[in-house]
Amino acid sequence: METLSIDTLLEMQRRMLRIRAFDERASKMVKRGHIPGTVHTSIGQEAQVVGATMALSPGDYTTGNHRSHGHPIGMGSPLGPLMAELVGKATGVCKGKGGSLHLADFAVGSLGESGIVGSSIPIAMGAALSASVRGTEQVALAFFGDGAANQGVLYESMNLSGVWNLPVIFLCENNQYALSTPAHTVTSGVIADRAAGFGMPGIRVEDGQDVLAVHDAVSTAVARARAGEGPSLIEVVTYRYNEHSEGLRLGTDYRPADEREAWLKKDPIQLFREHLRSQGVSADELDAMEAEVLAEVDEAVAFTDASPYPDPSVAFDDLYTDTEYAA
Amino acid sequence: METLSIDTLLEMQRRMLRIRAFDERASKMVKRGHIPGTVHTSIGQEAQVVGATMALSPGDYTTGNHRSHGHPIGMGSPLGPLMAELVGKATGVCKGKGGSLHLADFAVGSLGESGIVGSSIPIAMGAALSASVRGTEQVALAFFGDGAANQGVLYESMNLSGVWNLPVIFLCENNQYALSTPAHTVTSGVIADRAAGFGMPGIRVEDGQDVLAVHDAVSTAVARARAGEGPSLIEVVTYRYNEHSEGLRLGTDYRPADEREAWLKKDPIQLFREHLRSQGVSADELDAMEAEVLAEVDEAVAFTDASPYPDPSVAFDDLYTDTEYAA
Amino acid sequence: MTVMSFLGAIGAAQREAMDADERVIIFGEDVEANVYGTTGAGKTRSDKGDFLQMYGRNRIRNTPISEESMVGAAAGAAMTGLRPIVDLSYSSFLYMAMDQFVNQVAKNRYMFGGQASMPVVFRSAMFYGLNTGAHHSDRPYPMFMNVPGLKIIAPATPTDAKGLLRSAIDSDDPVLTFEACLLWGSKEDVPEEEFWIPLGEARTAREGTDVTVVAISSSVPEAVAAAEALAASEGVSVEVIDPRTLVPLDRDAILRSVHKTGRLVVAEPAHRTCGAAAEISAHVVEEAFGVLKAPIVRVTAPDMQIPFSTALEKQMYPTRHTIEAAIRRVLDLPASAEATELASASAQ
Amino acid sequence: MTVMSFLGAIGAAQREAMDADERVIIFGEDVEANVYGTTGAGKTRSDKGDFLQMYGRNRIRNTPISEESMVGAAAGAAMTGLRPIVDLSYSSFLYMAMDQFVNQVAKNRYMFGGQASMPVVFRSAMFYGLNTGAHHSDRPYPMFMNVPGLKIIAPATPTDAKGLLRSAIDSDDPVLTFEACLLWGSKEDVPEEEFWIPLGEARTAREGTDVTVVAISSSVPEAVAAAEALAASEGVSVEVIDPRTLVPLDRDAILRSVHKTGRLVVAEPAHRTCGAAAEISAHVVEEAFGVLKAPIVRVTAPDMQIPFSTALEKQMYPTRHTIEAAIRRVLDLPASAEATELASASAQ
Ligand SMILES: Cc1ncc(C[n+]2csc(CCOP(=O)(O)OP(=O)(O)O)c2C)c(N)n1
Ligand SMILES: Cc1ncc(C[n+]2csc(CCOP(=O)(O)OP(=O)(O)O)c2C)c(N)n1
Ligand SMILES: [Mg+2]
Ligand SMILES: [Mg+2]
Repeated sequence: METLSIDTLLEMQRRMLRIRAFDERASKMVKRGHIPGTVHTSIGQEAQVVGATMALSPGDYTTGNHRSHGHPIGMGSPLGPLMAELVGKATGVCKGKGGSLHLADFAVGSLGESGIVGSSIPIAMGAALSASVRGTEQVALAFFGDGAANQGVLYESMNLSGVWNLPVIFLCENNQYALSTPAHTVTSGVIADRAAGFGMPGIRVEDGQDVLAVHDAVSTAVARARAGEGPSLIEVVTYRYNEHSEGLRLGTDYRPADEREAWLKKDPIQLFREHLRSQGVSADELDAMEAEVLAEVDEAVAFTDASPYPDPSVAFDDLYTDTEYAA
Repeated sequence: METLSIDTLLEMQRRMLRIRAFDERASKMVKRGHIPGTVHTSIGQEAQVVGATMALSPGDYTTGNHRSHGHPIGMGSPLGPLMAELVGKATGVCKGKGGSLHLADFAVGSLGESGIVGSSIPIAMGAALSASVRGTEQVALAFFGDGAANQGVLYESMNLSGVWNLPVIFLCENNQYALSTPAHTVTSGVIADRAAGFGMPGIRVEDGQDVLAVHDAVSTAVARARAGEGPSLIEVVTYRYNEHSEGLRLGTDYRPADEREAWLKKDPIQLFREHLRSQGVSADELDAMEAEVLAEVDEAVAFTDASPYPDPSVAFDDLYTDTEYAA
Repeated sequence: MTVMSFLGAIGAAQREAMDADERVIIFGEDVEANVYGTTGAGKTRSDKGDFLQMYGRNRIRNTPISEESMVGAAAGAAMTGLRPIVDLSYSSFLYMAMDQFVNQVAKNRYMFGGQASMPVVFRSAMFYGLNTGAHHSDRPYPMFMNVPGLKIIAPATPTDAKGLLRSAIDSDDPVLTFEACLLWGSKEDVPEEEFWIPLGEARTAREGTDVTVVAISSSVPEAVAAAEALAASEGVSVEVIDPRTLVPLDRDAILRSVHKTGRLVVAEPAHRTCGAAAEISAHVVEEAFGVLKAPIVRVTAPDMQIPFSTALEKQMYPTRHTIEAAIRRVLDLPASAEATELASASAQ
Repeated sequence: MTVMSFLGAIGAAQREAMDADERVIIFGEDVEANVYGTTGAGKTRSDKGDFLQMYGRNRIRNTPISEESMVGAAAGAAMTGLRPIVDLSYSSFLYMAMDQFVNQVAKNRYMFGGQASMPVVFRSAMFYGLNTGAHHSDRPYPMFMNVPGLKIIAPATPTDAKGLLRSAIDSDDPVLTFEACLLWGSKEDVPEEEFWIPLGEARTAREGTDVTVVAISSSVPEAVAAAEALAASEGVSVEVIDPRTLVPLDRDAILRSVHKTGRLVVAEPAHRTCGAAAEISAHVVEEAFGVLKAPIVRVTAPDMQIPFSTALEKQMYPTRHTIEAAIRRVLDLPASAEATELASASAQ
């Protein structure tokens, strides 16, 4: 395991806190009707997101899924335009056209979240193809869930990227459920074990709540990819605290009553706080960081509130690069 | 390895001969314009087809692909309506509507060949689901090529049939090429090895020219399936002698010059003839069988020639069960 | 009769069909937990899990997220003795299985010369108008209408939802259902007993003599509202026809109405180009040109993807105001100031 | 100028684009061996393998048979600096990748508020009329026309094939090409130098004043033949418009022609319901009702799958005879005995 600077460790904690605080606020805003539609939070899964995104470098690419806020935040996207997007404001990162399910911030390498389960996996592979053809050292990483791991396009993409030896990492966020469906009831075999048949390493990070464990596994895959050794599959075992999506009111009866309690005890942010304390970071400094992050989220909301809704005509831009819409 | 009766062994040889003779005739008929379009022959792959189909029992199901004549012949479908179908006659097994790419003979459990690579794989799984829900002992087998093994739907189907524990066998006919493309250049990993990650046995039959080796592997999978132990993946290594499809005139430059010669030495029909001889079957008996099969093909052609073309109005039947076509 | 919601009606049809024929099975993502509210006891989502308890895991099956193999499995099962209902949840997910729909489900019976029949139903809901953004908001039924061999229903009322779905399940041909989520909550008296509405018969949602509006799915209540408004304000008599089944389409009913009125507006929530409205318009101009007194006007979603923001999305679908504006156009009535304003506020 | 086949013209456009811009790459099944004849030196299949030799394996890539991930890979590559051309060989295989086409290729730029552009071309050939049966004979462009965000070309001549494909490759938006295999062998003089035909501009294949025929893809030569026959036999002047680009469609050119002639026939090889002909008819009746002197008649493939047998298949697509019959109908000319017979022999 590579030794990381204390600054890097602190930045990990900061990004995890950002995801947590952003999603807790977003959850409230959905319930109050401030955000239309629904959102899927990454609360509980911060270590998995940040461990992965911080193993990447500037210029690298990610694609994600419906559990979508953590990925761009992990890549360093500023919170204001993300929050404004969730509310549908003109200043949103996608001008209000995308919403929670379709965040993207190309400035930080976030090539887009996908509401269609599994659908963004080959997009990341395409970015890796581009890097490979252009001869750069860029790497691409596709985030997807345990549910998405049963979409055929994943295996096509694993095969094709294996054949073309592309610098891509397939990162399965196994939070053990797809909506109401326990992963083990719809998964034959073990996801990470599927890599072998496609000629690539398959790593299962059992402690996906440990940001360093995730970071380590992903860093190894990134190093491989950059060295021209091709793709990897990484399965990270984690847990979502909230219901599938905020306000769905499906409840979580499909999960054993005490399961969540057990996972709360392994909270990634709490665990890493303890680790940082053990590395000599003071409680005050960590408290201050938490306060700063909360302030950032407040600012993002203030930015959002101060922003106008898009003009209706904006709905008719951006379909093509060069053609005006004509009914 | 189960001991097979001499009658069974003879029937294996007979079916291999049928496929060979039928396809050799069909190839000629394409080149002479007697069969419109093109056909994909199974010449060279007879052991793989017959070893598999003869491991099945009446009531079992198969689906196949564009290399399509061997599968129904292996299942025992009579040659006349198959040949008539290739020519587009009214007496064709599909009334002339299907053609070479879409043979099907439900009477022998052949649920249809598919011109779309990979597309019939889940159909076989569905037949297995049906058997499972209805509580019968039927088994389904999907034939597909090494090329099709890179279609995502295969892995979806492997997973789903694993989860539902369905009596289905995924049989990959690895003839080492998909059209002009060598399998090893577009396949990452080993096809049979992909089974493990999906929680099922994956068997690679290295000597796919040995009908008994194929029969043995498939019989084991069939027994498992019938015993309620779920699906299997079997990869059979084999070789097609002819070009990808008759009359394509792509040639076969993409294959090393001596490769075919080497495979011709392992001809499945010749090898099995020797085996039968060693089991005490006389050369006369085997010669007679060959003559009988050739006569069967002659009869099939005579049947075809004597059959009328379908009335043009037939094109407008059979789309729905209960609705007349209305322009 | 009992008051039933649209969603409850779907559940009721499924339950009755499961009771009547043990070859009927349901599979889909999250059907065991009744996440989408149609595998419960038939009225509300609170009867969660009922189907699983009533019919067991052999007939009610959760699937992995593998639409392509689900659709293929249903096709294979339908060809071999079952009558599956596949719950595909959102219509936007049908694309994952497009090959299976077009190349297997629609073609097999035909290609195999009638050896196969394909008694299978694929249900999905169109979730547009609910701020879910471009991925979840599709209304893709027109592309399936271009595929011979599929039947398609798009009911607009709870009664039609129940009666058409039951006919779909009992049909020996593959049927796709497109259920507008905006209609899920709508309620009306629905017969409690089993009943069947034949595929291919349009419903006259409102009789009239001056102009025909053919409206599809969630555009039906909008068209009726426009008709009422125009009756009140202008004394105009608008006939509203709801085809209910898109394939086979009740072309005769549409032509009969146009023969009576001489004028036609077609309203639907799909994208404009090559939509159902285009088909209906083209058919009518070819078959009833002589009786047409005015252009046929389409009211559709524009050829644009669906934006997320409420500020942007609400203008994307036909409303009573845009339909009213179209009716005024074909009747040569002055544009109502109010309707024009509301139309331009609510649609482009 | 040099005589070039349709297929050769495609190869030439690809070669020129590859020479002009190193971001252009080609991948697809069997492109290295030039199986489909468009990755050779530009004239015949005999120049097999040339592209691979000229551009190397970094830019000319064989793929596994994995259409869905190929299309997704192209989309991801296009968003990050390449300009891929994906050879999907047959149009019937596009369904495998439908989710990627609709949900990623068509939507990404829009959903992401213009952050992405998507310069990518997806080529495929429509192999109908060649006795390949239902799986390989599809002409599915209408379903893609219903998806906002895609551009679509369907050239009918070698010149258009070269010039439109070049514009497609140079476009910053995703373009699908539908190339009718029946036209592959057609030849004409084509400029040897680089040239671009703008997307969205129709071509007048033949000028005329009495009736407009809008014809698509392989229906264009059939329409021209029908026009010549009618000019000879009846002295009728038929204008034939070939839109060439289906999205964006040159609606103005069509309307201009109908304003001149007052009569319209639309011919295309796709299935009838919700086809391009429906769109064109619906648009014209809405925008030019006042000038229409006769019903708009569609000549299309019926809503039927494609049978294999020559005896069955030959009647499935528009021919000069069925187009002639339609023109006679809108002109109120008596059906020609010969044309009627040939039409009923060659189409239903
Ligand atoms: C193709 C497709 N099928 C189904 C859905 C509906 N859906 C949305 S999220 C979800 C569960 C996804 O599970 P997983 O991939 O494990 O991600 P998680 O929500 O657990 O993060 C489902 C079924 C969808 N959006 N797309
Ligand atoms: C979805 C799809 N993609 C591409 C093709 C074109 N095609 C027909 S056969 C073939 C090669 C198939 O190879 P394989 O599966 O190994 O079968 P084989 O021909 O070797 O028996 C290809 C690419 C097709 N029919 N369907
Ligand atoms: Mg999950
Ligand atoms: Mg092969």
